[in-house]
Amino acid sequence: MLKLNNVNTFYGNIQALRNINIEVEQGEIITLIGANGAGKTTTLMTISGVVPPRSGEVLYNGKPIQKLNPDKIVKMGISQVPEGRLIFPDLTITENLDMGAFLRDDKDGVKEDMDHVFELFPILWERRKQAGGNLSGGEQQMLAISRALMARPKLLLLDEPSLGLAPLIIRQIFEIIKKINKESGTTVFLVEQNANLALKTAHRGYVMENGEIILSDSSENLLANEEIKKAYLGL
Amino acid sequence: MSNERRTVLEVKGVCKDFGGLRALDDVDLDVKEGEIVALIGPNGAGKTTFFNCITGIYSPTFGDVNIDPLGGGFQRINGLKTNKITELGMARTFQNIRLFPSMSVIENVMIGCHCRTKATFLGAIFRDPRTKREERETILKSYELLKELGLDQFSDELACNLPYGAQRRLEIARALATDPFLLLLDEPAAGMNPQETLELEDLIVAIKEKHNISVLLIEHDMKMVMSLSDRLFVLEYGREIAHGTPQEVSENPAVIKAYLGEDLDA
Amino acid sequence: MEGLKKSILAALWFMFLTLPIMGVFVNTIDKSITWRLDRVLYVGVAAFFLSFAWRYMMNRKEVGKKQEEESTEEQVTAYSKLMTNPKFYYPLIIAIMAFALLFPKLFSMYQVNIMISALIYVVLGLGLNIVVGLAGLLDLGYVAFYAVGAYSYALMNLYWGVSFWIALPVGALLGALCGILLGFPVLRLRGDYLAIVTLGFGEIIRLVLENWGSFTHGPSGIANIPRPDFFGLASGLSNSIYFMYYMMLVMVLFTIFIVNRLKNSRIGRAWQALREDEIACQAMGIDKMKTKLLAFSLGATWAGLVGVVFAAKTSFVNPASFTFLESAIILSIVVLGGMGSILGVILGALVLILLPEYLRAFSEYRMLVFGATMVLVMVFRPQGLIRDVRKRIDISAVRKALGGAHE
Amino acid sequence: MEYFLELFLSGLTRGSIYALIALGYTMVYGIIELINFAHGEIYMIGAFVGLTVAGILTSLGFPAASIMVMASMAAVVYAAAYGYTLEKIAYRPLRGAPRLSPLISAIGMSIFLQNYVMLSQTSDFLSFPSLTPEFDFLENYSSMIGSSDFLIIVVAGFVMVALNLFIKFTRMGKAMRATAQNRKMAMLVGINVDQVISATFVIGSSLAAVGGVLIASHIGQINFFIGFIAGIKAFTAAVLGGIGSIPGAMLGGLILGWTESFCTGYVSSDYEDVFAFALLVLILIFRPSGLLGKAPIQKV
Amino acid sequence: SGEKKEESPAKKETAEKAAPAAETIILGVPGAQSGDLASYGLPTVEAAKLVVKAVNDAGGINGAQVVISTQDDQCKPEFATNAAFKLVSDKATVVLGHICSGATKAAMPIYKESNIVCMSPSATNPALTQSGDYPNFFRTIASDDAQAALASKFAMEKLGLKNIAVIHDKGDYGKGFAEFAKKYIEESGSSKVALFEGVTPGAVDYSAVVQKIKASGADAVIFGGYHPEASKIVSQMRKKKMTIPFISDDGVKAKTFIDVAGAAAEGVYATGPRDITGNPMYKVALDQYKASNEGEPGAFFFEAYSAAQALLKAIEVAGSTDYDKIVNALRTHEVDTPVGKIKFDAKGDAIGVGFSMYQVKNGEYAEVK
Ligand SMILES: Nc1ncnc2c1ncn2[C@@H]1O[C@H](COP(=O)(O)OP(=O)(O)OP(=O)(O)O)[C@@H](O)[C@H]1O
Ligand SMILES: Nc1ncnc2c1ncn2[C@@H]1O[C@H](COP(=O)(O)OP(=O)(O)OP(=O)(O)O)[C@@H](O)[C@H]1O
Ligand SMILES: [Mg+2]
Ligand SMILES: [Mg+2]
Repeated sequence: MLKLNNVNTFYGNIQALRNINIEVEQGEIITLIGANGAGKTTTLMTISGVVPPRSGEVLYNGKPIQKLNPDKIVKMGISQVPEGRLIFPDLTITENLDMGAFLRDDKDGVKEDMDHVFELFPILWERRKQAGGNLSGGEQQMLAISRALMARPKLLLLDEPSLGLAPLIIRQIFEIIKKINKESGTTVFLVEQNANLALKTAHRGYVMENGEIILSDSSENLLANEEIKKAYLGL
Repeated sequence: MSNERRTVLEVKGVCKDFGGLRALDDVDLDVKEGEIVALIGPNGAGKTTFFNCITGIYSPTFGDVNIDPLGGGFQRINGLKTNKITELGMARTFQNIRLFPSMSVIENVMIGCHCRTKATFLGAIFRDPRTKREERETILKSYELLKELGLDQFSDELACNLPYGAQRRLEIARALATDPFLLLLDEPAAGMNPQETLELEDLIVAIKEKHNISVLLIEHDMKMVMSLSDRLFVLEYGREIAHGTPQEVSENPAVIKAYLGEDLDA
Repeated sequence: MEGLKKSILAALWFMFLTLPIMGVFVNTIDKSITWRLDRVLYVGVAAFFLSFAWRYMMNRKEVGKKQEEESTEEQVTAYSKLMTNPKFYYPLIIAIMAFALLFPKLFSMYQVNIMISALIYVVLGLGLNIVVGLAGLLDLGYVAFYAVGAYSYALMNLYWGVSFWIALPVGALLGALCGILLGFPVLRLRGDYLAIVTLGFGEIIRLVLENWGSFTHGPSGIANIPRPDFFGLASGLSNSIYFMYYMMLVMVLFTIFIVNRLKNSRIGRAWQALREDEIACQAMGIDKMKTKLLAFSLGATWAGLVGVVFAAKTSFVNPASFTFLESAIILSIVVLGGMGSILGVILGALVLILLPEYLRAFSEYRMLVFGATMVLVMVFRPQGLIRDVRKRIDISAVRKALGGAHE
Repeated sequence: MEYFLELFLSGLTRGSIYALIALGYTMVYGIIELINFAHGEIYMIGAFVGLTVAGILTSLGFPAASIMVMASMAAVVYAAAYGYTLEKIAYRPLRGAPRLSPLISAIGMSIFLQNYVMLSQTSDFLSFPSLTPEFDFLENYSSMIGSSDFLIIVVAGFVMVALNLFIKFTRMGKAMRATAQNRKMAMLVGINVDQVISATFVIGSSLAAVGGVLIASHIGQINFFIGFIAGIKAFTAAVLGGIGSIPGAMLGGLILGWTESFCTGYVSSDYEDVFAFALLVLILIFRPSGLLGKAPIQKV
Repeated sequence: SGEKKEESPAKKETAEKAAPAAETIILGVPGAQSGDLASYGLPTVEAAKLVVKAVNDAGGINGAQVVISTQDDQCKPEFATNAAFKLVSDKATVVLGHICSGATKAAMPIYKESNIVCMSPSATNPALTQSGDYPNFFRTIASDDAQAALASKFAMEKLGLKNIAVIHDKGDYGKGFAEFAKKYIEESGSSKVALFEGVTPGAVDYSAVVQKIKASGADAVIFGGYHPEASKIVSQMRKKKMTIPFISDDGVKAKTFIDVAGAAAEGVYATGPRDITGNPMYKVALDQYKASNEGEPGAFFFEAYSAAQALLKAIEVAGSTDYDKIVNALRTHEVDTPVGKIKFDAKGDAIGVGFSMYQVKNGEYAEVK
């Protein structure tokens, strides 16, 4: 479904991604783990077209999308929960969610999805008229995830969704990820610091270091890998 | 275990309203000399708001915030300006990192020294020996702090170019530069992987010992909280639902229900 | 081919745009219509060729950006080496100084005269640079303080015969005072709200000068303001012009010295930090109001100071010299030169003040070219002509110095 | 009382004009945080295009009312085209540049456009035909309100309401609000940010052109410099009402208009601008984000 | 360094202009040529060009060709001094300008030091000639006080008005005129000033001030300022059915005023130079203008035309470019110009230039006898 071929991305002269090759199959959950500054966020931004690659290809369903504008890419069904949440601060929760469904025309469907999201995160329902900017860190994170779901994406990119969330909620979120993957067949590309949980959720994983993919394997194998255990799992 | 220790921060009955929303409701909390106290609770419980209230970014609707940095009796600090409170010895880090992005790493720390130095603009212009010495001492002190937090190799880098984890540590270094008696850390381990979190734990303990300060900590990483803190306070919907030692709190059914969930290996 | 198509489109587009403005001239009184389609055609041709140049420059800028970033390290070090190594910068400074000193000997009085103007604006630019470049406070009414200085000399001289040398410090002081008076209420405002309030303040000062005729002589202004005298050295027009030139040169050096020291000091750091994040700054124990007020009033002091010089130089003041456009030009000096950079501001002042003078050759097209230049410089050098380079902190040197002092 | 009413109405006219121009400032500022100093010049160009078209149509013998409509339409089209081009040439290349660089570019553009019109047309004032039809029902009130005042007030009110609805309820309006708040996230929910910014300039410029034609027809003359003063006042109005807020621009414009008119009426027109700016300072001291503006939310 | 590079083109330019100075006569034309007041300065440039062309076509002055050096000052004092220094450096022989009184005052000391004669077509501030500070200053337009005296006397004596509103545009020129008018009215004892106010030039609407005039019960308006404001005020007065007389100054006595104000202009009084349309030179100047331009000449065109003629004639008569000789020629020798046969008094005001009162009738200014 998604394929990165020898992607190189730069910030000015700093090369953030080096010859990245990643493949995501339809219906999969894959995870990308790596230390701070490894280039995980950059990978997602490259896929979304916000930071286009200098060379290499990004194929989505076989079509190259690396030269398209972000809005075109979103239209093709790729949504992202960005790092830092990027809530629209002056809009209320409801309006923020509505923005998530910007490209959708089916009013009823949107309404339905919004109800669904409020069910998932009742605190958002309680705060629904509050400006997004005033929410607590965790509430914002829930809002960001919900907003991405509002687009009914075919491919969901999640950048550290557990950041700043209470333990209870983290587990809940990973349940939700599994659920939407199973029920609506949404493909999920998960970037996570909490490698333990991420690998338990995902089918396959990639490990990134200094802008390069150094390892890719099934989740079970990665979890069992001694190196990984030492470097990322804190065991 | 620490009953004889002196209380340095004492918060009594603090409330904070945002329009109709009561974000903090009658919260009591105290920190003793040399202690690490953690504040936990579900998202939106009011932890950050609590920090904001005691550091002067918000002023509490009701309640008292008292401090006693030197053992000379309590001083009420409600409604003081943030910079005044920092001068009195409370320093904090931010949940959403707020460094000075286009200043170098060492300059960030030097800003922290600002309130402990005196040079006026006349001094800056004439560069009298005292100003010169003060400036040099500031640089040296900042550099030492960077070293302590393992940031010395970045000292000339712009703060915005630092990896996330390093930025979090830089915030701590900057806060330490204000010579606080109490350090307030808002989710210092957010965005770090388990390995990095472990290293951070050691760092916090080392800092506490070296600078002889107390620490008040907000964190969602239970492993870290449990192993690091002497005491815990738990908030939910702005109310305090429990406090005590890690052991006590982690067995408290209300806390498990509201916050931890059934098993603890998250 | 692609380019050709784009250029043709650009040409057509600009012909369309200019058609009703350049191509037709209607007179609704005698109902006559004059068509000047030839001019539109010229526009089309010009747009066609210029669009190639534009694209070429844009590409170069893109590539340049990449290259620049790649070479920043070297450039910065080369530049900072130049600026920190006495071997390099002493000869350079000596050369510039020698040129500056000999300037009146080499050029006509007109050149000296506009150079005085330019130097006045260098000081104004550096003063505003404290406010905008260092402390990040957008001040669109800076000219108000300039007016305060100019009128304080003009009026004191008119009513009490006060001499230039007394007026100079008094003007500076009055500038500072106004800075503080205005700063107190308005510095709480953020960003662009501050900008509009200062703009309003600038207008208020001008309007008061204009309307309070009984005291300020209103729009007809105050004439015959004496030029500075210096033990009889500066009598006569040419002597006094030369004298003012050297005086301004000294003043520029003095300003550079002070701004440079402030910039690399505890205060300068606090200003920069305040510019980047106010909340974090306060949490670090910096008193926001006090720090901002200091920057604001220091900037005002300089404006007041050169205001006095301005009054002496033109020997005439009226409110027309202190319009918003003046503030805008001073701000442009700071931004176009390169915010925060002292060298940049100097260059900016020289360019923006001397340019219109040298563009006199274009006569009525002068301001047209001037406006276009401003846009083009910003488009192709958004950081300004010279980018601010911060001084690196050399720890080992500090350690050595401190060690020496302690032992 | 009648005097008061007269001053009130004259302030209303003035205020409506300010409000019309202020909308462009407010919209552009809201979306790219730029004080678009060249906006006043767009208004001026709108008026000039209106004059040209009106002149041509008059000589062709069209009736006055249809001239008004067509001249306005032409002015709108051209102002929109100029606004679009302006953004593309002078501001778009400066995305991501330091905050003040586009401001200087705007000042440069303002100087350029003024001189462009001055050189192409004339530095002198040109007579602008009165295109407003005489409304019969105003006959009895002619000492208080003229037809053109009435037209200005009505059009301004209508535009304001329409724009408000547009921003609130259309897809483009939604996109504008999102882009204003967080450009990167706007991209990530599928908004074409470039298009939205262009649209903002186009709409703001069109409104300015409507203002330009109405005012020119009201006061009967134009020259290349009219944009400057009106621009500064309109900008003040936008800030007064809370920059970024559309009802704010309206309110700010009206308050400014009334202040000036009552100051003239009851104090002295010598100091009308002093009053206007002093009021601005005062209001901002007590409401630092303007009357209807909201302080940006900064969660610590 | 960067500075040096910028010097060179200008230096070259200076050199080009300075070199032939021996044989050519340089007529400096400084004034507002850009900015908001350009419309008052550009017609002067046009006039100078026409006069110079005529002179050069006729073989120059004593064989020497005349060249023009225009210098923009935007009516700002600091630019005016720059322009003055530029002209002095370029060795201008005589100067036609500046346009605004303020700019003129700033620039005069520089010309004075360099012994250059200046003649302004438009700077009407009384102090310029009456203070004695500017011996090298001449003008082809009468000063504000003369105009104001005429306007106020006319209003009080001819029209018998008792209650006069005096309005001005806060500018150098307009306010000066208005203040004199106020003074004369108050001194008269018979009439009084109902209202004395300044309006903001360029404002979008003047209805408030019009209402105030109405409320003041004035039976006439004397306005000091230029035509754009005047036409706006008078149109709004007429729209509000106020028919009281409107009396203004030379800044309003322009064709543009009638064009712009249209029907509302009918009946407006304005002082202006004594009727010059009958002068033969007037016709010549106008024809020359129309031959190369669209429309009507702008503000101060004829004064500027006259000044250019007077200056060049004085050089011709003096037979040299010597300061004293030129001044002497100006004072003693009469010149035939569009504004009449003029020479200059000791203070620098033109003798023979005076004001008459005009009224708009059928879309034309006609002298009120
Ligand atoms: N806007 C930028 N400009 C310059 N360099 C950048 C920029 N954003 C990121 N980088 C650099 O690119 C590299 C990769 O960053 P990225 O944000 O992709 O890492 P990450 O793996 O997401 O890390 P984290 O776990 O901290 O989120 C880092 O070295 C970072 O410093
Ligand atoms: N300025 C404000 N205006 C309105 N509501 C606010 C404001 N600041 C915080 N709140 C609300 O108060 C509640 C407490 O927020 P706070 O940031 O203190 O939570 P927290 O405990 O730090 O949560 P997290 O762990 O997610 O960071 C939240 O529901 C939030 O929406
Ligand atoms: Mg990341
Ligand atoms: Mg929080």
